[in-house]
Amino acid sequence: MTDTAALATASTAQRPPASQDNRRRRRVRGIVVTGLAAVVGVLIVIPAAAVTDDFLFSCSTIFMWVILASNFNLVSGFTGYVDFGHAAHFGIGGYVTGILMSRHEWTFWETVPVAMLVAGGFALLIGWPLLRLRGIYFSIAVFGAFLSLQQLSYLLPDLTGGAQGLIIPGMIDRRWFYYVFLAGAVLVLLFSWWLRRSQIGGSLLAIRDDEEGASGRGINTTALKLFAYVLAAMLTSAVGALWAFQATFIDPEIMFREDFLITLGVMATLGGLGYWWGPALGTVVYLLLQDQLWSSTSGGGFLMFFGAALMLLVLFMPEGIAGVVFRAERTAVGRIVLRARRRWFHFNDPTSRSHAESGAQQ
Amino acid sequence: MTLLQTIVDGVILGGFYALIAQGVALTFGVMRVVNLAHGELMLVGAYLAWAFHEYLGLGILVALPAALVVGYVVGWLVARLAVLHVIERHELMSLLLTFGLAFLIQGALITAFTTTPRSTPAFYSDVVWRPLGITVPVSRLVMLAGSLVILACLAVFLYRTRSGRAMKAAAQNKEAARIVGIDVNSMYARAFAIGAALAFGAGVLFSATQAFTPNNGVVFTLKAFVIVVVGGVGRISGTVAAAVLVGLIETALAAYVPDIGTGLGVAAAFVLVVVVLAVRRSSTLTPAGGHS
Amino acid sequence: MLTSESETRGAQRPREDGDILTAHDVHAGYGGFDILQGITLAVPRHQITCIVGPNGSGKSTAFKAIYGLIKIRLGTVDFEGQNITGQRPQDLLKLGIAMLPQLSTVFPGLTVEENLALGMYVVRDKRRIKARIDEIFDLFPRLRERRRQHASTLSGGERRALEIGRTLMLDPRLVLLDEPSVGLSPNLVSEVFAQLVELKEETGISVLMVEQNAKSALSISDLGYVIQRGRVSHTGSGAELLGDPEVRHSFLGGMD
Amino acid sequence: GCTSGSGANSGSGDSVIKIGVAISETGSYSAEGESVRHGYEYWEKRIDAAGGIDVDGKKQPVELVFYDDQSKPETAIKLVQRLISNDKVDFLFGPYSSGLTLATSAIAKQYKTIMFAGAGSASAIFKDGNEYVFSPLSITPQYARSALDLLSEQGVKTVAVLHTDEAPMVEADKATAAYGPEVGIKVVASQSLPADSTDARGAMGQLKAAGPDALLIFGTSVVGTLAVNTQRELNWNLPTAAIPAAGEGAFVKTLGAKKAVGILGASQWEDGAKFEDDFFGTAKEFAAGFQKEFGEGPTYLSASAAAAGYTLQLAVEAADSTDSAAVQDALYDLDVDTFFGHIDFADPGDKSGLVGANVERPMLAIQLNKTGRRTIIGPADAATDKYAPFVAWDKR
Amino acid sequence: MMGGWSELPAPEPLLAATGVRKTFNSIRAVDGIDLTVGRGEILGLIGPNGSGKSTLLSCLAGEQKINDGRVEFEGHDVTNAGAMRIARRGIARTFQNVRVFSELTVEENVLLARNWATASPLAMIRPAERSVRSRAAELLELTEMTPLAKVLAGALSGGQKRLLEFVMALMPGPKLVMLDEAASGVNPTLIRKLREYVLQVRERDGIAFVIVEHNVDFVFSTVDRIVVMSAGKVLDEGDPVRVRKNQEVIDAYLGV
Ligand SMILES: Nc1ncnc2c1ncn2[C@@H]1O[C@H](COP(=O)(O)OP(=O)(O)OP(=O)(O)O)[C@@H](O)[C@H]1O
Ligand SMILES: Nc1ncnc2c1ncn2[C@@H]1O[C@H](COP(=O)(O)OP(=O)(O)OP(=O)(O)O)[C@@H](O)[C@H]1O
Ligand SMILES: CC(C)C[C@H](N)C(=O)O
Ligand SMILES: [Mg+2]
Ligand SMILES: [Mg+2]
Repeated sequence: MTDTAALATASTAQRPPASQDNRRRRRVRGIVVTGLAAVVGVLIVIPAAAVTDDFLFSCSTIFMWVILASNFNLVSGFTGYVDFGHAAHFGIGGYVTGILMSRHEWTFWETVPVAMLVAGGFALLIGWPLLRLRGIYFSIAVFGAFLSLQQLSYLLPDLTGGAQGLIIPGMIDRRWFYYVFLAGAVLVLLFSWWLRRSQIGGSLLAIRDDEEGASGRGINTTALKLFAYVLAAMLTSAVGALWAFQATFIDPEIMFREDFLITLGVMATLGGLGYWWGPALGTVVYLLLQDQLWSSTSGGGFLMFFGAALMLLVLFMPEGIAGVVFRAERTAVGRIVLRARRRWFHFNDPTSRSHAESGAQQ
Repeated sequence: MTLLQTIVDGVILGGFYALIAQGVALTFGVMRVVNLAHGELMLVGAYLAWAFHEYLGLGILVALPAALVVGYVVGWLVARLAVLHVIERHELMSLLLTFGLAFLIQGALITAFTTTPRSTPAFYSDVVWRPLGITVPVSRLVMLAGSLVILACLAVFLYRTRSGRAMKAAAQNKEAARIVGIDVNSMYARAFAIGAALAFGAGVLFSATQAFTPNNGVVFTLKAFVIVVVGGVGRISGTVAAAVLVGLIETALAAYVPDIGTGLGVAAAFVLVVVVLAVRRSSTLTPAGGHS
Repeated sequence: MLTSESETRGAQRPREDGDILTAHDVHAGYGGFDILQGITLAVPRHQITCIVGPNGSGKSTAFKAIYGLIKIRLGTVDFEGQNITGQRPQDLLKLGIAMLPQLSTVFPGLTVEENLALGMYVVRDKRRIKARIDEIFDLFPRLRERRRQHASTLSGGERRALEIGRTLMLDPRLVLLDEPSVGLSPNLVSEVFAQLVELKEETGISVLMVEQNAKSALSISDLGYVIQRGRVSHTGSGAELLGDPEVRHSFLGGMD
Repeated sequence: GCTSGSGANSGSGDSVIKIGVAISETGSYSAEGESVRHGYEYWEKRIDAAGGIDVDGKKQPVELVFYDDQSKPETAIKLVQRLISNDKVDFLFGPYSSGLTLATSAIAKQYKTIMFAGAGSASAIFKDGNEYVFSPLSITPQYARSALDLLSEQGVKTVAVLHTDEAPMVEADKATAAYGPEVGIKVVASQSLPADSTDARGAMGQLKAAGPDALLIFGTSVVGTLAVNTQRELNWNLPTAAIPAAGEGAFVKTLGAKKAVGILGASQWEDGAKFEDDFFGTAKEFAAGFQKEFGEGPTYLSASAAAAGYTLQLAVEAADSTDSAAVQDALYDLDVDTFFGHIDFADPGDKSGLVGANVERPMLAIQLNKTGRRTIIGPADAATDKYAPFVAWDKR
Repeated sequence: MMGGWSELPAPEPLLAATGVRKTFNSIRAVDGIDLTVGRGEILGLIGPNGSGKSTLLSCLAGEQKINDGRVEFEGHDVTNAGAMRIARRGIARTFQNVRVFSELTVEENVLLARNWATASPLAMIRPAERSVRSRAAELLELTEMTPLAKVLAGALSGGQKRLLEFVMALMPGPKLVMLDEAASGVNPTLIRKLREYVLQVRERDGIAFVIVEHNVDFVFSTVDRIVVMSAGKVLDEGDPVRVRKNQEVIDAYLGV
């Protein structure tokens, strides 16, 4: 009983009690949810105003990356299997749609389920053996799968058009794309949020932490990670299909992008890793900043600037905008409380990893 | 093309790949950082050699030791100023950091040297040795010899010196290393610095064999990864064996597969990775070296 | 001092010349959060000092703070009258302080022998290392049998023995042992404790340890502390603490 | 956006002709991108000096709006969209590379905006009925033609082809196989290389084993030098064409004149060519003016970019309007000699099906001489020098 | 003796392992062990360090494949059935080297240890049910960890991690719980409480336990029957009182 007392008092003395913290979390969540609802509301009516196609196109691009980032998070954020080859599914989606539309005169919507099935099948096929690998080994193996597909798209010109690419019968109703991408983004965000709360989400996180431990506790890790992997692949391929339709031209370079992963990584980090809405926020800011950068630098300067900015971001803003925003709006004292709160109560504070290692890994 | 020629070509290529991959393996093995800027660091070495020749008239044999030293210093600074600060964080952070570094270097190289292809002429550049009916360009032979010498020095350092053992220990368990008085950060900085020095060295040797532009880095980073995965990070001999294997596969495909052989190289190497990984049990592949 | 004095019930041990290590009003913790709320304690030279306390009260944190593994926000630590606050392990080892952490920290992919040799990393003398390893093997014969085996394949107790051996390699003047008995079989526990007493008497080593195996530990200790909620709550000789009904009841499982 | 061009003009409101350009300032095409950009800028300079384009008796100045596409198709698409919707440009100038041109012209087509592709020559660009792209360049199948014509004159019966996997080079390879038989040449082996290859020994070995009379290398200078170096290492002596590498300055610079001598090539344009018009003057004069402006001579890319501007100028003047449809018609009707050679875009009825391409335009056959200079050796009417036989590697 | 378990072990054993053998290269970690555990039985498993206790548990729990022998659980052959399948059949365990999900909170850890066998597939797509939550809360309360519910498991102290493991093993309401040194590093006062709980759930729910432990007082006062292992073989087996007096056991393990 003294232990009880000691622990209980120790924790009340040292940290905000759980209930109080819960209340604060709920409040933060409330603000975020209301904010997002408002944002979505505004986004729905925006196209009614006189905006240019370029604006709509930029927005669609943002929505697209929001979807992609959240999808990526589904595998890599939750299970810890960092999928360097995620771009493969984007490419598959684009090519299935591209081939069916340009060579077989299918309509766009007819191609989407096919694209998703093909990508899902492919994911199942390579996921089965490859998900047995861990860490960087998995990452590199799937990157290999990606490169092989990319290579294949060059080597099968009769199917894919090879380096010359395919021109897809397109349309330019940017408003249509805007709404489709927006709907996708909203759905995917809701899905992420809900997933985190569900037991699937928890189990996936456990896989990230200690997979053998998780299966020793009766969690069907094989089925779960495969599920997450295939699902993410299918969603991403649908996005790829939509993007191809929007771009109306595809080639191996456009559809199989090597910098895909890094772009996602930058976006997620910028927004704040571990917050389900982090990638979304990061995406918006990243794309806006990038636009700015393009118009203000030139030549090798852009690369240097971009590289340096990336390094500074990682070094000085590792918790992303979410972290900074939370800190900046409070007083000095509040800042300490907040930092502590994050430290102690946030499930996914990346900074606590190192302390945790000794227990789980040996 | 004769089989002998193919094998010789593959081995030479593999020896060179081993040098590149060893840098990646060391950084990854010791500090768990995948250095995405490795290929770019290599290019810096290549441009350094080029600049030595172009502006100072100094040959490769002078440039090589100089580049190793400069590479070490550069690597050490990068580690101290940046990499070490993210090492305790999410692994994505170190990836992004080195990726940023890759961009930074590439941009700087473009600004300094433009994208015009360059190559460093060496006194042996144009010499071709023709034993047994095969052709062996001396520049490649020098590259192989340089690789082997550098790798041998590294092996002596890692396996025979106290620092080398400490580095291995720090790689295995940094908490434990700290407890027994190993300055873990300094070991990490050293590992990164050696990795960078190896990259610079590889760049110098490479620069005499063919033309390069600031955009060439990523190919080498990729190849290095493949080799690291196949060969593991534990020992140099593993890396060398994997590198030679990859070199041979690439050469053989290029030499015998009609039309598209060369293009299959990277993809085929990856298929090799997948096969190797699938055959090896996953238990031997847990990321933290040695943790069971 | 301010806080700890009012909180501490047992007599505050006056700082004697005989103390090899003293911690004064140490505040430290993780992520800007103080777990230790002003720990003040002294480790007498050539004696065994034992810390007990509930789980999570800050015992290991205190060790980490003393050994320079976490930052001390406030307060000082002195060793032999010299301020060692915030010094890094490698410096402390050179001064003759070694530590055994609570959770397993072997080098998994190195052999038992290599693990032990690293215990003397700060010393460069190869011959001394060899001789010392032999001495450790005498202490834990089981390790000799397993000398070429990777540490990752040892049983829990064998690992603990290896770690204890590694900590003793340097022949330190002061050892900090965080729950040395965890995982050791009862006969080994007695042996290790007996060894500590012997070492203390023969080589004059000073020991500061944390133990949950409090009964045995306190009975060989010259001095004991109880840490509770990041503060020292009781101090006394080992026997005194064992005899204190409140301490017995609250922290020692109210022994029969 | 980063707007270049003289600020004075942009003030004149409606009457300015706005032209958008998304071009590679960074990424793998940055060097070529700069060449192309300079070409466009030089034309703008000259037009400014002339007071603008004459539309319906009124001189209208032009304004170029530049963005950096980072050599990435995704970015290029986005920027072209921006140029069309936000900057409301009247016309587009194309980026460097066929790949980027393909990607961006698909957008331009949907908005019915004419793109003057100054640096995209793959015939794929003009296929599939995109009636809004026009390029003064010879299309890539011509790469093969000029070399094959030349080689067949030298009695070559068989060739081997090494090409990169980029769109124009793949096309050139196909064209070689298609056109070769017409001049009695058979392709006995063909090898594809990734554009970022660092090793060509295997591919070259296979080609050598096929024992051809001549070697064709389709790729830019990095792969071009790699291939020629390998060829020398293999001590493989035969007439060799490196296209378009031999036409690029970097090629000789990297290889050195000694190794490059005798290498054949096909060039879109040389400053020594016997072309001329009223606006830029002769090719020589164009080069001199350009040199004065930028401190270095024009590449064929600069010339073609400037030529693209020039066709725009001619078409607008002919149409007396900047309206897309009118200019389009004027472009179909256009049939002129310029400092860049003859320009005549295929119209929708053309049998080639490559609407907007300068289909008939041949390439110049070139060869590198002892000093590392390019000499024009074909076609006969443009030649200024004679073909020199290949010098064996050990005889140099 | 202390158990007071009212019935004799049921005729059909819950777990029956026969001739289990596990070798690592030349090391015979488990060398032909026969082991039965009855329903609701509390079995102690002791032995010197490296005698194969943990290895045996891993084999039974499906974490390691055995070279030889057969394992039956409730009459089903579960030899080498895999950790997940065995866990779902109702065997739970703790690990000697604590193995919690360090990046999840304590509460999340406990919820993940729920009984997955009885959860409908649809349950996966929802947050955990109320009944599961309340069981988790109960167990946390028992181990005095309620205030730590929202703390990251990686930030727990050594002893707290062990407690968390204990809670996670009990969480699914398994039929057999195997504790690998669950009490080491836990404060003696708390150990007493855990012991009472073990006895209580055995009484109430008929849960059987295999307790591997070096804490002699704890193990002898809790178990119904004891098995002593040495060098991968059974050294002695039977009534705790008798075993404790066996001179062989004293020499090999208990010491004086
Ligand atoms: N992976 C392995 N490779 C080689 N030997 C191993 C491996 N795992 C365990 N061993 C050996 O098997 C023996 C039994 O180990 P085990 O962990 O089962 O012992 P234990 O009885 O649990 O001991 P302790 O009480 O110390 O925990 C030990 O001697 C150990 O060295
Ligand atoms: N790495 C860490 N990060 C954050 N908090 C930690 C960390 N390690 C320990 N803590 C917290 O600090 C407090 C004290 O921990 P400490 O390890 O010092 O306890 P202890 O007294 O050694 O307990 P035990 O007897 O269980 O080992 C605990 O509440 C724990 O949750
Ligand atoms: C003529 C050049 C512009 C050819 C260029 N390489 C292309 O992609 O089309
Ligand atoms: Mg502790
Ligand atoms: Mg054990």
